[in-house]
Amino acid sequence: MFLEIQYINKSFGKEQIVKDLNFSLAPHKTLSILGKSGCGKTSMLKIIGGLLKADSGNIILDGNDISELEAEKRNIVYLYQEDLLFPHLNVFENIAFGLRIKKQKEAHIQSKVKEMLELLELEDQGQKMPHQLSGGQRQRVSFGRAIIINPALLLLDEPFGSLDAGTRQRMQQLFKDIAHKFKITSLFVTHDLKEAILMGDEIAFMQSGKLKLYKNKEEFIADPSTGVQNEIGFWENLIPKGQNII
Amino acid sequence: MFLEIQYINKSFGKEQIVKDLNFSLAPHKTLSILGKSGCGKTSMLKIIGGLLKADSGNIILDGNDISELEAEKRNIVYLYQEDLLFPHLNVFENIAFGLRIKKQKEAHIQSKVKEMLELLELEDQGQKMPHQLSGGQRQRVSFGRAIIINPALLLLDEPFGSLDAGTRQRMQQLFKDIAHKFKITSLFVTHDLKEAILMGDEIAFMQSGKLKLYKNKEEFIADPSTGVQNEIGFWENLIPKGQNII
Amino acid sequence: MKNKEKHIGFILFVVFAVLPFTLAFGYALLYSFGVIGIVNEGFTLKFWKEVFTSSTLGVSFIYSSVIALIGVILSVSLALWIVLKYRESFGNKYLSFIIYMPLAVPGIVSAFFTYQLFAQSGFFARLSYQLNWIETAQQFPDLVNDNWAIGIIITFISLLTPFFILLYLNIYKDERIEELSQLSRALGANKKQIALKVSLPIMLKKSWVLIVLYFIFLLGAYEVPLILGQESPQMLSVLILRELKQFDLTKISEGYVMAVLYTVVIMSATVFIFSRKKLRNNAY
Amino acid sequence: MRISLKPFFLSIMVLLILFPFVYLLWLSLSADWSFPQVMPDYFGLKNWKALLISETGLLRSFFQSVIISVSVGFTATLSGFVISRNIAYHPKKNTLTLLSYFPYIISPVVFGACLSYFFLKLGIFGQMTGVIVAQFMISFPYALIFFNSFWGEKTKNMEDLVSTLGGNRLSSFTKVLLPLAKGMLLVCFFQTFLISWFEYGLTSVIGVGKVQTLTIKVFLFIREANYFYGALSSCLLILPPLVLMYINKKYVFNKLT
Amino acid sequence: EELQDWKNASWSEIKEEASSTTVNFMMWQGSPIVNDYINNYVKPTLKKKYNITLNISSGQGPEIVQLMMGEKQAGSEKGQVDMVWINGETFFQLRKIEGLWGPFTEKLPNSQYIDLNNPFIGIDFQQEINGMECPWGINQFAFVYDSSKTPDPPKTLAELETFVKVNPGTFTISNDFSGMTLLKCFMAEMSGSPDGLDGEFDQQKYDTLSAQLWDYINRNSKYFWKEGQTFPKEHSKMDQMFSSGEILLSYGFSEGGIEDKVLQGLFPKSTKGYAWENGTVLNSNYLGITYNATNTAGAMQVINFLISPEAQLKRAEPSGMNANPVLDISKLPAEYKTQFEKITARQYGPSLDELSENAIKEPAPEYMLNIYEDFRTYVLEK
Ligand SMILES: Nc1ncnc2c1ncn2[C@@H]1O[C@H](COP(=O)(O)OP(=O)(O)OP(=O)(O)O)[C@@H](O)[C@H]1O
Ligand SMILES: Nc1ncnc2c1ncn2[C@@H]1O[C@H](COP(=O)(O)OP(=O)(O)OP(=O)(O)O)[C@@H](O)[C@H]1O
Ligand SMILES: NCCCCNCCCN
Ligand SMILES: [Mg+2]
Ligand SMILES: [Mg+2]
Repeated sequence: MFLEIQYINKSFGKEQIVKDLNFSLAPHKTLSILGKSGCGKTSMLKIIGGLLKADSGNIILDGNDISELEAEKRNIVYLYQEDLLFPHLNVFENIAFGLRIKKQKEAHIQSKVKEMLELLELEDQGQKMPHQLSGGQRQRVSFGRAIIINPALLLLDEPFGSLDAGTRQRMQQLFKDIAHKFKITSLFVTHDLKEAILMGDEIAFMQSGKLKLYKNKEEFIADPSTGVQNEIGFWENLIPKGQNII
Repeated sequence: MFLEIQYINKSFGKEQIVKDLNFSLAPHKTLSILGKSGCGKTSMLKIIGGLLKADSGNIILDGNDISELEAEKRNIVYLYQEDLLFPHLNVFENIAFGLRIKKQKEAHIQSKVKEMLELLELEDQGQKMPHQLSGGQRQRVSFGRAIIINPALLLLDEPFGSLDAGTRQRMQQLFKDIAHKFKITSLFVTHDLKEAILMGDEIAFMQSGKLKLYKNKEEFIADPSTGVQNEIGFWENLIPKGQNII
Repeated sequence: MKNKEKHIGFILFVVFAVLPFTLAFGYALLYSFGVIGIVNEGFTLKFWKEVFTSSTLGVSFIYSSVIALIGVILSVSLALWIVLKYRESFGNKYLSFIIYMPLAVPGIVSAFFTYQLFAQSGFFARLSYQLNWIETAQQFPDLVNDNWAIGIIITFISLLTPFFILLYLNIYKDERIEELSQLSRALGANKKQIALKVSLPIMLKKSWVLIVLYFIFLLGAYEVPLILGQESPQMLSVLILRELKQFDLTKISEGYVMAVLYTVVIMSATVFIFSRKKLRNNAY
Repeated sequence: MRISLKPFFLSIMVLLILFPFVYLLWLSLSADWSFPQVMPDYFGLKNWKALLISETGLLRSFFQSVIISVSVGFTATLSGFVISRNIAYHPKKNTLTLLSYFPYIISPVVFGACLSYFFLKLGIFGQMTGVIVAQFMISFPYALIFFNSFWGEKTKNMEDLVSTLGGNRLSSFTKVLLPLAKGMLLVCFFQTFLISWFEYGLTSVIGVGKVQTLTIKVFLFIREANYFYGALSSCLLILPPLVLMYINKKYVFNKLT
Repeated sequence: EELQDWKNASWSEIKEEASSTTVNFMMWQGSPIVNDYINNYVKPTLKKKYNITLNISSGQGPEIVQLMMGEKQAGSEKGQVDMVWINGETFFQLRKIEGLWGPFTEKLPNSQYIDLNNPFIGIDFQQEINGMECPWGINQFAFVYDSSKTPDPPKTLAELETFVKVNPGTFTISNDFSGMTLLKCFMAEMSGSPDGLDGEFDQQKYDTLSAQLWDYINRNSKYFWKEGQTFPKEHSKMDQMFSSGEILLSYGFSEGGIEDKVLQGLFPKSTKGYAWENGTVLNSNYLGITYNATNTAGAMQVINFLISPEAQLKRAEPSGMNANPVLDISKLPAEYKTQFEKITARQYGPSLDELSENAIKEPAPEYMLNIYEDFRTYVLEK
């Protein structure tokens, strides 16, 4: 498999935050991860991204053991819950950041960033500063900045948590398109049932540090503990009697 | 009707924020109000609460025209989007605030606040300071503080906007119980379709300053512009073929 | 690699922030026991006994504390009053710069200015003379180098009030007191109740650490009491320096006893503040 | 209708604030001004000319003060910024912060008196270097405490972000952290500059009267009862902070307190 | 070079070594005219004549002693200052800690013009100077009053007692060497004669007399300035108060320092100076070289210049410092003799000659040190 996580454990003091984490993911796939607040999702992503040291366990990416590698050498980008744009750089420079770090040629940077801006439908926004953008636009810049450096793996931590319903829907679509186009492999953490179902090729559920992967979506939907059944019940009940919508 | 809003208009500069607001609400009922960000929901609530002056129009509460009354004399409580607790007072004193302002007897205050704490399932939290509480707990204190003074009308501005799904669900239930027990009349602003349906006896939709009231829930559900149909479609599709859940 | 860098930072911290203080304290301690010092003859408790049997240090401590306390309380009250009453006016472009101007005036100049205005031959005394309120300079009330430290307190107030005004303007904004006031109105509170039960307590609670810190600063103030104080009693820093720089070389160690005691007191005060609240961004 | 006292009160306040500035300037332009006159006999540029031509050394003091304060402000701000990061992320953060409060709150003049032996030992007593080092010792803790709040969750996340985007520690400092902290750096510089610029007691102890900064001059003039020169040097002392404040207006006003 | 034995060097060697160097001079900077003399005459002239840069740092008495002590303790070979302006108790203390370098006075060519046998010059607070400090100035302590306001100023302790009762709030004692010298004069008067305090320090005598002194001060202090609740720290403040009429009776060294202040317009033209009936202190002040001076040769050159007829003449100008030369005019070359004689007599202040019959010698330094300490204990902190 492309990504293999083997027996990762992590404790803060006495509290074990991540327990025997074990899973693998095929390339170009997205794994949705659901779970209550505080169950350890962020900690897990940070360990994989190299921002937090695990107590034990291995991370194999594309056949290489990267467990001991520093974050900047892993080629994994971690995207925060809030869109963390560099406030002192404009949109263009925010997206170009990773390329500049890698000291790429100016002409190359110009063309790649412009392409990315187009893809994100931000052609005219290149010169704006982050605070002049709407939430959705900020989130798109944040995506572009991550994807432009072609990371092997993308870690998304509730990327749409702070967006309103409409924007959120559009962003979900955009992400699916981009993920497909760039053949991105990613872990997608979310609180939202619907989003998890929509975004993931596979779905997992985390509970007090333990991650449970479902074989397929059907198994996930059928599991009453996920809350999908409740949700279906609620909406079905709204259908006026005797009326059939589908 | 208990609350009657007549021809209220409000502009900021040239922009008209609230347009010809006209509706009424029976006592002990909750009106859910949906609407996009920036459409004028908060402004409307603040006008009713006396925190913002309308350009024209009348507000009749329980038969009295309160349009010219000051906020502190209207007996209407406006609850902010974020839970705004007094940072220098503990939970008990936050809830007791309105009673102390009214200079009620100490014994009376003690018993009423204790009762309220119990109702909010915060019996043991009375001595904690606001920053020591979780989001849900803070929201509950904020409710208790408003309800304890027996307001004629409660204005709720996205009260659960910042809570996670589980907490949100529990808070919705709690609010329904309390509203019933205290016979509360309220306007309930939310972004969330499901919440609007759950909480409201009636439902309204606001769009660029104009408020549209639905005759009943059925009409609301049937209106394709509300998005309810979409939602129903999504969840119905998840039901594995040939399986009947209900 | 990463660790090395971490250690260098830590070592620099120790060298620049911890070491000087430790050395100074250690030196004063050894000197106070007569262990070092050119005219000293080895370990002795006599300097400590001497300081404890004389009332000079105690009197100075009380005197300094009272002055610092009055200075801080008056400054804070004035600032609170101005902010609560005239808050909106500070939005004005000119006023918002003018209000910062006093921060450009150092204590030594402020003290000098107070002296120029309030001395018995100062500006106000001259005005009073011209207005025939007084006939001789001696008739002008004693306001500098005086018994009640009025000059010192006036200067402290002029130094601290602008600072506290700015602080409270910011707290007002950060703590969203405007919104809390609105909420209080909705809960039935009138203006006075809002001020007394909401705005004031929140501002005081948010600023008490700073108030205590400023009290400690005033306790150790030097230039202002040096210029405006009297010869006895003197404020702590002035007293300690006088003892350290005195003619009688055999008594210099008593100055170090006082320095040690003063340092221990303010260290304890800091530890106390820390135990009550995590100090974060309180460097002002 | 009640009459509003507000405009009246505000005018008084503005006058109260501006009065010292005007009065000191006026005093610096005066001479021969004995009691009980309200106006001086001489009013003109005499004192200011003396500043430029005489050997009082005022101009020299001015430039010496500028060099000292800029050095102190600059080194304290930069080192404070970098080192406060180590403190903020240190497991014993609270203890370390407490330790940095001690040199910050102690009376500088007492601190200096107890330290002078070591300055003598190092051979920097009575030297400009010594004064810079001494003033650094009280402004550096200030800078540490000042930047404490910069290194929060959000900044940590920024740093993490830079490293997942492939940047090392150096690039995270130069490309993100320093630009991010620009406003705070300016304010911290302003404040540490002022600590140094206003410092009297410590400077007089460590400088043994040899390093005559402007504050030392002001005090000398006050002591010899030469109030006109006192006012003149006070003006010189107030001017640079005012200018700095005006230039930094945007940042200072938002972040100072 | 640094280890050069300057005590045995010839003056031309010293002169050569001193050229193009910097000399650090620590002095009391409490008087505008002294500062003006140093800043606007001495500094530029030294620069021009010898290419010596003179750096002034501010400090006197205890500050100098503390600095030298500190340097001794730290084993500092290279001192912060090369020369100091001292007398009396400071000389005594510096000798005690061996902080002075010397003897050197007689090495200075210009010392030939000084009469070191004059007890007011060769003896500093009852101590033989022995070449360890070089006389620079001589002056008498005098009382100052405005003859238009106070036609009949007090001349004895008894008269002063009456005076303060009639004019309450117009007299005070500065807590510095001027005030302490005043107290020494008082104490001498209590001893019964101008030379009552002569000789080595006598603890018993001090105890008796000081008890009387503090009793005198304390029983009258309620009639002092600010009712004796507080006393000025600096003598310069008293000048300001005298000029504004806050106080009626002042005093000071340099025969009261009247001349220049009247000329400046600070004091009224009716200001006069006089000595007490029992006498006031006449003393000299001196220049010393520190034990660890980095520029001993330079310091000697500067001191030699400061006692040159030229510099002393400038120092004597009525429009300037108006100070008495420490030189014996009769020993000077003829041209200077006439120039010194040409200097017009003082218009306002008394001359040294007028006062000299009421001159008393400085008592031993311990009197000064004890009075300082006890004035604080028995008066300030009472
Ligand atoms: N640095 C730390 N030190 C100690 N405990 C920590 C630390 N970071 C996280 N924790 C704890 O670890 C647990 C898991 O935190 P984590 O942030 O991974 O949860 P999460 O699933 O991402 O929650 P959310 O959905 O709210 O973001 C929490 O109980 C948290 O308090
Ligand atoms: N004080 C004001 N001055 C000028 N414009 C204002 C002011 N308050 C609100 N507005 C504008 O009025 C419009 C409606 O604001 P309002 O806060 O009522 O929207 P909302 O429906 O509550 O939005 P949200 O769902 O984001 O809270 C917005 O365009 C807003 O920018
Ligand atoms: N105690 C040492 C003082 C030295 C200076 N004396 C000043 C005398 C003024 N002419
Ligand atoms: Mg998380
Ligand atoms: Mg709103």
